[in-house]
Amino acid sequence: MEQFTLTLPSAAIPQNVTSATLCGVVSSGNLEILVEPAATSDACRIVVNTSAHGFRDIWEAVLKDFARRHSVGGLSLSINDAGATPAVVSLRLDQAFETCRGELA
Amino acid sequence: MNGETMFDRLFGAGAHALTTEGLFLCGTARIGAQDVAVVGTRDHAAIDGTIALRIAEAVLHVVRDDAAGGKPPRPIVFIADTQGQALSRHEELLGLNGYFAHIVRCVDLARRRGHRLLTVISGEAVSGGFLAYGLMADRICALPNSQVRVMDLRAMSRVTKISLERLEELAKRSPVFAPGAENYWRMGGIHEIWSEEGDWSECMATALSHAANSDDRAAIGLERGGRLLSAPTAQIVASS
Amino acid sequence: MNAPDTSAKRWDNLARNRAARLARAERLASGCIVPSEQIVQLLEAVIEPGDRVCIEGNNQKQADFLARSLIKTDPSRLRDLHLVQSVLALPEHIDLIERGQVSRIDFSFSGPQAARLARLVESRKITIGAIHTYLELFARYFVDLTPRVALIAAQAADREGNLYTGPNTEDTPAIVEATAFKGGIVIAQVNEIVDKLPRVDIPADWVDFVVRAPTPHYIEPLFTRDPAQITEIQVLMGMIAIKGLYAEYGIKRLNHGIGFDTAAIELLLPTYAADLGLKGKICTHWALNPHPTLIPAIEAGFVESVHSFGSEVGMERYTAARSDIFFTGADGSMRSNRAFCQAAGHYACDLFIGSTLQIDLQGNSSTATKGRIAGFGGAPNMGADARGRRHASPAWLRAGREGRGDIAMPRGQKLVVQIVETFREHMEPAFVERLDAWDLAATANMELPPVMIYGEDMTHIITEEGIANLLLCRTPQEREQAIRGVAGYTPVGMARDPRMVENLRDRGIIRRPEDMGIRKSDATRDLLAARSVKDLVYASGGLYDPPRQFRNW
Amino acid sequence: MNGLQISYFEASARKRLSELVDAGSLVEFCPPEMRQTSPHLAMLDAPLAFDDGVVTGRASLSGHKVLVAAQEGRFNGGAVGEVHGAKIRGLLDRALSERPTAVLLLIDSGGVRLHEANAGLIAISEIMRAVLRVQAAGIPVFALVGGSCGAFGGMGIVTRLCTEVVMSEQGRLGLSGPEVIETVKGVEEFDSRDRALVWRITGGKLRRALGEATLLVDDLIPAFRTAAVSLIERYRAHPPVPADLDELLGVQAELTERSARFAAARDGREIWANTFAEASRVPEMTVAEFNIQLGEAA
Repeated sequence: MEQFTLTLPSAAIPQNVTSATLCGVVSSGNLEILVEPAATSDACRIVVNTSAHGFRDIWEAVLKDFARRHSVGGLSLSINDAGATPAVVSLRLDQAFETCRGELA
Repeated sequence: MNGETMFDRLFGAGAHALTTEGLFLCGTARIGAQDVAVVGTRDHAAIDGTIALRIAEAVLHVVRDDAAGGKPPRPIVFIADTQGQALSRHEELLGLNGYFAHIVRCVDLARRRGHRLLTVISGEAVSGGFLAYGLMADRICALPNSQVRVMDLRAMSRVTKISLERLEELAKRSPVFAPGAENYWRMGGIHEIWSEEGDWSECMATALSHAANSDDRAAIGLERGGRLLSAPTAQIVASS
Repeated sequence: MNAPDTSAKRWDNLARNRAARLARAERLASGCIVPSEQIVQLLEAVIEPGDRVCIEGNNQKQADFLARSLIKTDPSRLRDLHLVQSVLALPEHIDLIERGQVSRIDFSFSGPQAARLARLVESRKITIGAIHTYLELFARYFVDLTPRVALIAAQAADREGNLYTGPNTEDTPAIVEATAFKGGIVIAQVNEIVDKLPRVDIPADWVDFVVRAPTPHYIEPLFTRDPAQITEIQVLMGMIAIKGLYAEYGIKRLNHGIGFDTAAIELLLPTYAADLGLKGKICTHWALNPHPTLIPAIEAGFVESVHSFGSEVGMERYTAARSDIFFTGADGSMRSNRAFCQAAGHYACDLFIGSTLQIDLQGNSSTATKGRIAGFGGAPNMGADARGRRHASPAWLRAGREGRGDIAMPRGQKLVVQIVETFREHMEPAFVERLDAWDLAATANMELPPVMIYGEDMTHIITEEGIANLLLCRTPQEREQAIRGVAGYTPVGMARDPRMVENLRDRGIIRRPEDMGIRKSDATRDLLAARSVKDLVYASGGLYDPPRQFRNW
Repeated sequence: MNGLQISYFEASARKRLSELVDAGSLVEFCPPEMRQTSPHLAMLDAPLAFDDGVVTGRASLSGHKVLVAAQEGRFNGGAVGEVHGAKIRGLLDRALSERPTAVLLLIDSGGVRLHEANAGLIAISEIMRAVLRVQAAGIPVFALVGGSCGAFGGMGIVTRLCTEVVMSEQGRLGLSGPEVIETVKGVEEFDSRDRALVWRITGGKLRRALGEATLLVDDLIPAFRTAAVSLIERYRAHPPVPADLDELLGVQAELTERSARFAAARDGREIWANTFAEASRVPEMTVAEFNIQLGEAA
């Protein structure tokens, strides 16, 4: 497994997130994302644990785009990945974000 | 060791009257002054529907006979020697898992009726065959050199795509996946491993006196350091 | 005026040669029927060295018994053959080359034998004339590649030699027409010989010999896609195709390539597209094999007409019971025809959509990979603008306006769309700076790199990132950035100019799902009208009978 | 959106649970944010799941308090490891003190997790004993089987220990997986790639015909919910009592009879032929039609 942590600047999520949500399943070509509240409101902290080695640059690009696309400051994301393609990762990130907002709405 | 010699050592010469029927065996024996019933399999039996029904029936008959005779419930000693469940399309079709579940219910009935339950692993104890009755007892003991496992490392290496060398290396540190009665002992799945030199009938008597009808295996696994997360995790879910 | 000198030049050499061949074969047949154990002698009797031979077969039915028999012939007698046929897909086709009986091949597709073929070409055991499209090869049957002997496959024959080819008629009419009317010999393998055929697909006087094959001819269920294997990403891309393209242009007449991406679109029609109010407005007329995944759309009343290249295993009863939709004979069974359907796909459809392995920065796309000479079958005909087209439709006209601007001579354009996830399995990027086809062309001594769809024909690319509309690009630079702009996190995509891509997005050349009002989180498999092959059977009212390998019940 | 209803087979464990119980009522025990993951998978450098592949919690179902566990079949085949097994066992222990109306086990598992096989085997035997304890306390335990991994290995035994078993026709129940049998005994014994055969040996319609599954439902989460609610209502009026001698002697006789009657059977068709006039049509029947015909035969 390869592990790394990124802290990405992002606008603060408008709502107050208090509970955790989990999205996705760890299976071949798939991943799970645990979204939790974090202390820093102007950044999103993301821990990635992936079975696919050597794709850190792609992960960083995908996650940076995500942090730019949505206001996710104040969230902490923990990812368990079993070799998902960037398309699946992006889709799951958006789903995790929408689920997390949906639970608040 | 042939069966006769083993039973002589377990119960004392002349203190057992066992009959075998293929790979199934049952009968009565004495542990000290105590009459016990004996049920089990031999020669690494693959447990199929037929053997499963014989085991279940034997347990039911002990329960029935003791109740009918107004006698105190006798302990039941399970002799476990199984390579696992029979692998066959026919057995699967008929629902071998259901036959095993039936044994488990019968064993549970015996427990609820006050029969103390003791397992002696005498050869191999593997997977489903072991689950069906051996692992259901109150006290589980292994004779020296008995084999206990789910899958050997070679097969595990094929399935998990982890190299055999690495598995062998890791098995030195962790009891959780490699075959061995010792590993099961550390995790609380086996209460005692007897020594070759020991007096097995004495061991039997002691084990029987320790047979309690609560399931304390997770706590033992924690105490012995082989299963550190089971008891705490169950506790979190049970009482958080 | 002198009388013509008939002795100097004869004009019936083909006919006399044909008669000589038939005479040699006479003792082997009773009427036109040849016993299967005589077939090798028959082939040796009627085929001559240097002949152009066509062994019928496609990606569906195969004249497999005749192919197996051909490799039992004496290589010293049957040699120097020129194979002119749609596919080299059976091992026997390649065996024949390895036995030294073939000197030249002209074909369209080699699929499963692509690697073996590449090795033979590299070791110079064989010369490839060209790798054609199906339609192109059929056309050359009538110009300079007419078969001398055609070995074809039919479902049944009667005792006179009339043939029933039924739902899997496929290439047979084109092959027989060319061969029979140019002095050639036609030999048919059939699954059964009957007293009365359901209908006559090929008349007896176009057929010379009929042999009953010991086993029925093989048919590959190539167009069956198990809905269980469609991914969420394919659902998302299907939604993009329907809302961003089909609805936008009002695509009514179309062809779908094979694959899970297009299967997803088919299964979204009765659900997602219906919810968008598109029933009757899109996807009414098809040039398409009877895809099982089209069943729910047909049942929902989306589809008015389907003409097919071939059939599909297990769809026989369904197509027969839906004769309003499929082309069926008076006997009730479907008839396919690859040549006509290819023409229909080329000239009468407004859109082709399919998948590929690689797309370059000019929009050229190819499924060719190193070490494999595969060809593309019919895709290049579908995936090319029909420059001869003269009839208008709103979709065609709009594409033409987008591509040419308003100032040019009014003319339409076909929509040619590639739909790909940016990374394939094992993280292989679908977008590349340079196609593998170039290397293949170099190692295999090919005059042309094997390109499936040329960039100049490609109008749109759909990926999970959105749609790139190449019609609206005005410079090569814009085109390149539009492609990079939907290439995701592949190296090609990461090398995009972000400002230019944003500019293209502002101009609607690149459209993201959110620009089209598509919520990515709606892209779930629950949107599919069938999630399993069994769902398809239920949707068909029990008429669809899937082949064994697709059954899990 | 006008798609199909939500498939139980395809849904994740969390999705199944959230759609099965009353909306918003699920309270999870040992939730993912506790990160009670498997150190043994980590040791073997295999991917982890924050919930170790099983969701455990309390919820209400049609207003009744239930304890629930749902295995995630897509994570390591729903296989039972130390933590995974301990969560299910802990839930059953909790039932003894919390006394819910029922415990629901959404089983989707190939059995023991090979990466921690010894721990898994012991854990399953602990779950077996715990299921029996809960039933002895008068609380029914219902197994729901309709996921991609079915219920195999030790979890196949656990399923048959439950008070009632609800299956979909896609659900599979057995002991040894077909791949294992094929590997050891050869393809002639069991061709694991013949999916129709595998289904006829292990699938929901066979298990229902044998009476092992007590209800057969469509592959839809609401269908499972309806079944679970009906069982809860039934058992609320008549709580389960532990099997007594006579009952088990009855089961003994029943299984003995089954073994004798089908002594040579190797295909589900032979079982169906016993009950259905048109056994060959059984695979094609809808669940409703199957249930009607089964009811008429009984």
